[in-house]
Amino acid sequence: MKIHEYQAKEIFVSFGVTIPRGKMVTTVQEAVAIAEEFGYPVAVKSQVLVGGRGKAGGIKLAKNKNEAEQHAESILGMDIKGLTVERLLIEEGVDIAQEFYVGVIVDRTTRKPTFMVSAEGGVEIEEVARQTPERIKKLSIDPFSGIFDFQARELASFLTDDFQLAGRIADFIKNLYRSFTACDASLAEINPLVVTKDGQVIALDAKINLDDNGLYRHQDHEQLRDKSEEGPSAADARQMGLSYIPLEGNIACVVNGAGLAMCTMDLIKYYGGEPANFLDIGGSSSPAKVTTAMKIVRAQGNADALLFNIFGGITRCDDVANGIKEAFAGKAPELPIVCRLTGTNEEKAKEIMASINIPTLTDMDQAVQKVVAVAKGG
Amino acid sequence: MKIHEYQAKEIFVSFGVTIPRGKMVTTVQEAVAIAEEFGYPVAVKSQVLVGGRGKAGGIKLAKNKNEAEQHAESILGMDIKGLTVERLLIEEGVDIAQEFYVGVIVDRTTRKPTFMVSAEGGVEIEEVARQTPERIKKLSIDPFSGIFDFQARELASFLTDDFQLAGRIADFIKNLYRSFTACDASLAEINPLVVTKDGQVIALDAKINLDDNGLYRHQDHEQLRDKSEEGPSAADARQMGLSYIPLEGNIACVVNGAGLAMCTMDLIKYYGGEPANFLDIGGSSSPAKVTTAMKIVRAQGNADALLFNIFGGITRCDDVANGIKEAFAGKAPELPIVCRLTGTNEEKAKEIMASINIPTLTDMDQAVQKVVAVAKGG
Amino acid sequence: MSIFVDKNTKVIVQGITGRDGSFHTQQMIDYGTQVVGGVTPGKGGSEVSGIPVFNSVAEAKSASGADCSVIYVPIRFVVDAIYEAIYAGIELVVVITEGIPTLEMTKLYPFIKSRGSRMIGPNCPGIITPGECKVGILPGHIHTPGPIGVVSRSGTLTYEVVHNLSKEGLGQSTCLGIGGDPIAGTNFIDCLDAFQKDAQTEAVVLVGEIGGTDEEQAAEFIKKNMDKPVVGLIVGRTAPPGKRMGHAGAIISGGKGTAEEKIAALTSAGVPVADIPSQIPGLVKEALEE
Amino acid sequence: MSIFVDKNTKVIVQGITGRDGSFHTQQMIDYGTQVVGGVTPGKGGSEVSGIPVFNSVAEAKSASGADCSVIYVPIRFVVDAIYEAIYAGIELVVVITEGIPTLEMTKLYPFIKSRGSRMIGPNCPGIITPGECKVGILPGHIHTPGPIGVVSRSGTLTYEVVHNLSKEGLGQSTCLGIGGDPIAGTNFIDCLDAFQKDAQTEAVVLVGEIGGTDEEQAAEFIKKNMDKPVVGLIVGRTAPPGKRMGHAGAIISGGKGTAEEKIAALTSAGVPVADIPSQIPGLVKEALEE
Repeated sequence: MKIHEYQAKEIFVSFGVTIPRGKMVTTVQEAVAIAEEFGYPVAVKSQVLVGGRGKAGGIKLAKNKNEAEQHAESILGMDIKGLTVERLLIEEGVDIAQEFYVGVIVDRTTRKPTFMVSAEGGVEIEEVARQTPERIKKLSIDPFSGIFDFQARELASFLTDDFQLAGRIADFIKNLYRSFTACDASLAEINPLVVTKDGQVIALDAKINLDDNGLYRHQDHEQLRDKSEEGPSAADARQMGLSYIPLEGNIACVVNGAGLAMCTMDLIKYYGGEPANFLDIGGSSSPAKVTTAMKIVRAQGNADALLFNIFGGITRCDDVANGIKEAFAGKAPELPIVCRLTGTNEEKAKEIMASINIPTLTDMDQAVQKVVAVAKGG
Repeated sequence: MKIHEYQAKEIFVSFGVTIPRGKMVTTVQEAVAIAEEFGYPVAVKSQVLVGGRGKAGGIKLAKNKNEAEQHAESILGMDIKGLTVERLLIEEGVDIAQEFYVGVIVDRTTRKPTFMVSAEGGVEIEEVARQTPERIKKLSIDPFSGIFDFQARELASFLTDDFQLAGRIADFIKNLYRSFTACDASLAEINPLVVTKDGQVIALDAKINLDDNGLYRHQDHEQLRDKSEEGPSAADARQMGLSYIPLEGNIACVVNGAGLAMCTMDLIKYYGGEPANFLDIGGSSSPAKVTTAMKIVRAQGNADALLFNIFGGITRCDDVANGIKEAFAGKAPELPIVCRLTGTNEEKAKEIMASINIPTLTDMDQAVQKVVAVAKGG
Repeated sequence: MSIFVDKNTKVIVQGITGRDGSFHTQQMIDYGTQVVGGVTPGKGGSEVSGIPVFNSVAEAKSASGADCSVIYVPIRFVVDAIYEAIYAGIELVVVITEGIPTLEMTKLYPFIKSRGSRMIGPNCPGIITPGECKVGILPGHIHTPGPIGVVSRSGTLTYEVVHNLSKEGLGQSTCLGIGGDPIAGTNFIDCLDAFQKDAQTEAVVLVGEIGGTDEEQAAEFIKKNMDKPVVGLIVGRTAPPGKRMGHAGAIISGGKGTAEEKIAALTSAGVPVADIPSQIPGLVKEALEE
Repeated sequence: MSIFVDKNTKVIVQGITGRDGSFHTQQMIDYGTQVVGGVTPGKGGSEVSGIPVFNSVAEAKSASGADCSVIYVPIRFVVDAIYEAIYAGIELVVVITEGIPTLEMTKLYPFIKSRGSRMIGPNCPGIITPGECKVGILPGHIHTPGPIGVVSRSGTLTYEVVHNLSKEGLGQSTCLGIGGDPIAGTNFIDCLDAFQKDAQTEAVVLVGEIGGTDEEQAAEFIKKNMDKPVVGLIVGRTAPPGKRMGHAGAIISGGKGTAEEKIAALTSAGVPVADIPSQIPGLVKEALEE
C-alpha cells in the first residue's frame, strides 16, 4: 500500500527521523494560513500517490503570501498522471547544502532488508543504478539483529568524508531502519535527504510503501489508505479479497488464481485481443466473489465482452456458476459472456449455466479465441 | 544487583504481568492507612534483599486493622539475616486456587535464556530440583527471536491441562520474558505464580536480579539500589570500581585481580589463617584505589593484620606503593602490614615502601605465611 | 523416485480442525497420502477423518514419526506454526497460508536453512508425487505418474499446465508450486537441482511469472548444471509495470522483473519457452526426442 | 607450534587510540607481535606507534590482511565492535573489555560460532605464545617458550601460575585467559582440545574458579579425549555462597559451582589439583615424568 508523503513523514518523525516543519491542508485558505504561520519561503507540495510530482508542476516554492495563494490554487485540483490533487503539504523552506539518497527495501535476491545510499540525491535512483552503479552503495541487514552502528557508519561514510556529519547521518539511518521494520514497510526512501547549511540532516522528501501482507498486524495503518485515489471498484475488490487492476483493453476477464489470470491476459493478447483488466477471484469458492467481480467489470465500463476462466481445484465450478446466475438475476447479460469452466464440479456448473443460457467451454484456448472474436463483433 | 519485591513488581506490571494491588510503606501509620484503603485481608511483607523472609516471620496476613497495625509494628525494624526491615509491602489478599513456579535465567551451560516452570509453587526451586527434578520443565529460548507462542504454550501445558488457563499462563510467561530481557535481568522469578479462585493468573511474589553488567545501559535502574542494605563500604568500593565482600576472619587482604584475590583467601586459610574480606582493586593502577581499599579495611574493623598481594602486570607496583604511602600520610599504620609486590615497577615500589618503613616480599607463599603469623601475634 | 515427497512421506496437518485443514486432510487421505496426525492447540485428543489431533507439533511428531507438515493455520498464527514445526525437527514444511509479511520471511528463510529443513511456500498449492503422495490443495485427479517434473510460482496455472501434460500422455514425477511471494522457502533452483538428481525425472517444466529474478537465476543454473531438458512458460507479458498482479511477488518494479527479460534469459540457456500453456506438451516431446 | 596465535598472526587493535589501546599496542609491538593496523572510527589516516589507524575493521583488514583483532574499546561500543570484526571476517577476536551484559553474550556466542570465528574473552587478559605473539594485556616478560599449555579464567592469577612455571624451568607453548564472565567466547574444552592437538604442548595447566560448571565439563572432556597430562588449580574454596567474587561468573548460586565439586570432578578425571599455585610446577613435573 502506498501512502502520502505527509503520512510517511508522520511515521518517520515518530521514530526520530528529522523532517521539515509542515502541515497537510486541503484548501487554499488553510494553505495560506499555514504559510503565514511558518514564514517564507514555504514549499507547496501536491500529495498524490504517484511519482514525478515535481516535473508535473505539483511542487512549488512560495516566497510570499501572494505566491503561496497562487501555488495552492494552481496545484489543488491539478491532474497528475490521472490523479486529482486533493491535499497539499505546506512545508517550511530549508537551506540546502547537500542532497543524498537513502532508501531501504526488502531485497528479493539476498532475502534481507537492504539499504541503498547514494550521494546522487534528488534524482531517480533507478537512473543512477543504470548509469553510474558505482555511485550506489548497497548493504544488507540481518533482520534478527537489526542494523549495527558500524553498518550505519559504513553507509554514512560512503556519502561524506566529514566524520561529524557521517555520525548524524548514521543516526538518521538507524532511525530510518527502525521506522521501516516497525511499520512492516516494503520500501522506505528519503530522496533527497538534505544537509542544511547549518549541518542538520533532514528528510526533505519521504516515501513509504507498506507491505500489504503486514497490514493485518497494523490496524492503525488502514486509516492511512487514501480511498479517493483507489476508486470504488478497487475498494470493493479489496474488501472481497479479489485482486483487480483495470487496463485499457476491451475484453474483461474473471479468473481464479493470479498466475492463471496473467496467463489469460497474455492469451487474449496472443489471440489478437486486448484485456480490459486483471481480476483474480482467488482460491476459495464463493458466489459473492463472483457477483462482486461482475459489479467491478460493469463499473469499469470499457469491456465489449467478458471471459470467465475457471480451473476448478479448491474453487468449485458450481459456486462460480451460481455467482454468475445470481449476478444476472434473471436478466440477460448486458455484454456477451464466454465461459470456460473445468475441474471440480464441472458438470454441475454446466447445468447451472445452461439454465441461464450461457454455454460453457472446457478448453482455455478455445474460450479465449472465442471471446476475442466476440469482442471484435464476430 | 538485587532489588526488592515491590520494585520487581513495578517492573513486571509495566510489561503486563499481573500483580496484586499493593503499596510500599515505611511507617506503621502508612501501613494501616493502606490496609484500610484496600480492605482485609492484606499481606504485610517485609522488603529485605534476602531469601527466607516468610520463615523468619517477615510476611504476615492481617485480617483487620488491629492485626495490620500489630504486624506492621512487629515487622518494621525486625532483623532478618542481619538486615533491618525498613520497608513494607502492603498487598491485597488473594484467593488462591493453585500455586506454580515460573522463572527465567541465563543458563551458563546452554548459554541461552532458559525458563524453568514447576507445578510445585511456593517452595524453594532448588529443593524441587534436588528431590523431584522431573517436576521441573526447562526450556531454552533463542535470544534473537525471543519466546515463541508455541514455547509459552508448551511451558504452560506442563503446569495445567486446562487449555483456557494454559493460554492465560502462556501470556503471563511471554510478558515475564519481555520484562526479563528489557531490564537486562540475570533472573526473573515468580514464586508462587497463583491462579485465583476466579481464574486470574497473578504474580504473588516476584524477584528480579539485575545483571550488573547491564546497569550501564539502564540509568534508571541505579535508583532501585537500596544503599541502606549495601553499607557505606560497599558503596565506596562500587564507586571506585573495587570488588569488596566482607568476611568473618581477621586477615584483611588487598589484591589486584579477582582470581588472585580468591587465591589469596584460599592461601590464608591454607596456612592456618582466616581472611577478613575479598577485595579486588582491579587491573588499572591508581593510588586512589589503594587509599579507598585502605579506608574500607579500616571501616570493617575486624582485621588484625593486612596483606597486600600485588602481581604487577598492568597494575604498576609503584602506584600501589604510592597509594599505601598516601593512605598513611606519614602516620604509622594502625595494624601490621605485610606487602607482597612483584612485577611491573617492582624496584621503584620497594624504594617507596622502604621510605615508609614497610618491608616488601616478592613471593606469595612467604607473604601469606608471614601475615598469618603476624595476625596470630607472632 | 520423485522429489521431496513420496509414498513413505508421513504428513501431519497443522490447523487440521479448521475449515480448509479438515477438508484437505480428507482429500489427502483419499489420494493415498499417509496423513499420520494433526495439530490444533487445545484440540488435542480429538480426531479429524480418523486422524488423531495433538496440541503441539512436538507431540504429534513423537507419536507419529512424521517428517512432513502441511500448514493451513490462519495468518495470525502461521509464523509461529512454522517455527514450531522446524523446532520439532520436521524436515519438510509445506505452507499453504497466504499473507506472511515479507519481513517475517527474511527471518524465517535463514532460520529454516540453518536447521537443515525445507519449506515449500508460503502462499503455495503444495506438492504432489502422482500416485504416491499429495501434500496441499492441488487437485489430485489431473495428475498422472510419469517422467516430467513441474515447478511453478502459481496455483491454478500449474493445474492448467499439468492438465495439458496429462492429456497428452506426459505423466509427472513430482509437481509443486513454490508460491507467489517475494521470498519463498524453496525456489526454482532448489527444485531444478532436485529434478536433475532424480532418476525418474526426464524433463522439467518451469512455470514462471513477472517479478524478481528467480527465473533468470534458474536460467543461469540450467546452463551450468543441468543436462535434462527444461521447457519454460512465463506469464505476465501483458502486465503493466508497478502493479501487483495478485501475487505479492508478481510485480514489475524499477523496470526489473519483466517477462521479456525472463524469456530472454531462459532462451539463452537453451530452454524453449512456450507462448501459451497448450504449447508445452509439444515442446516437452520435442525436447525428449532430441 | 602453539594454539590460536603464533608468529604469523597479524593483529589489528580496535580502540587503538584510547588510553589502554595505545599503551598495549606499544607493549605488543615491543614483544614482537605483528600489529598491522588499528581501528578507531573517525581517526582513520592517523598513526599510533607507527601503526596506521583506519575508520573500520573492513578497511583495516583489507589494507593489512589481519586475521586477529584485539578489542579495547569502551563498554558502550564493545558489542558493536565485536560484530564489526566478525562481519569483516576476522577469525580470532580477543576481547579485553569488561562488562558485556550477559544477554548480549547469549546472542554473540551463537553468532560467532555460526560464522566460524573464535572469540577469546570478554573480560580476559588475552593470549600469548611466548617468543612469538602476545595479544592482550599479559605481561610478556614472565613467559618463556616451552611445552606447557596454560588456560585460566583469571588474569593476575594466570601470571602467578606462569611465573611459578617459568621460575621452575617449565616454559609455555601458549597461555591464555578465557575471562571471568558467565558466558565466554572460548571455554576450557575448546582450549584443551587445541592443546591436545598441538604438537608442542606436552602438558596443560588448567586454572579454574568457583561458578558455573565449566571445570566439571572440562574434567569430562579430559577423561574422554585427552592423553596429555593436565594439572589443575581451583580458587574460591573459601568464598561464601551467593556472593560475586569480582568476576561476574565467579559466584556459587543455588548450591552449584563450588570449588569442592570442581576439584572432585577433576580428581576423578585423573587430574592432580594443586592446593596452592606454588605446587603446580612440581605436579607438572611429576605428570611429565610418568
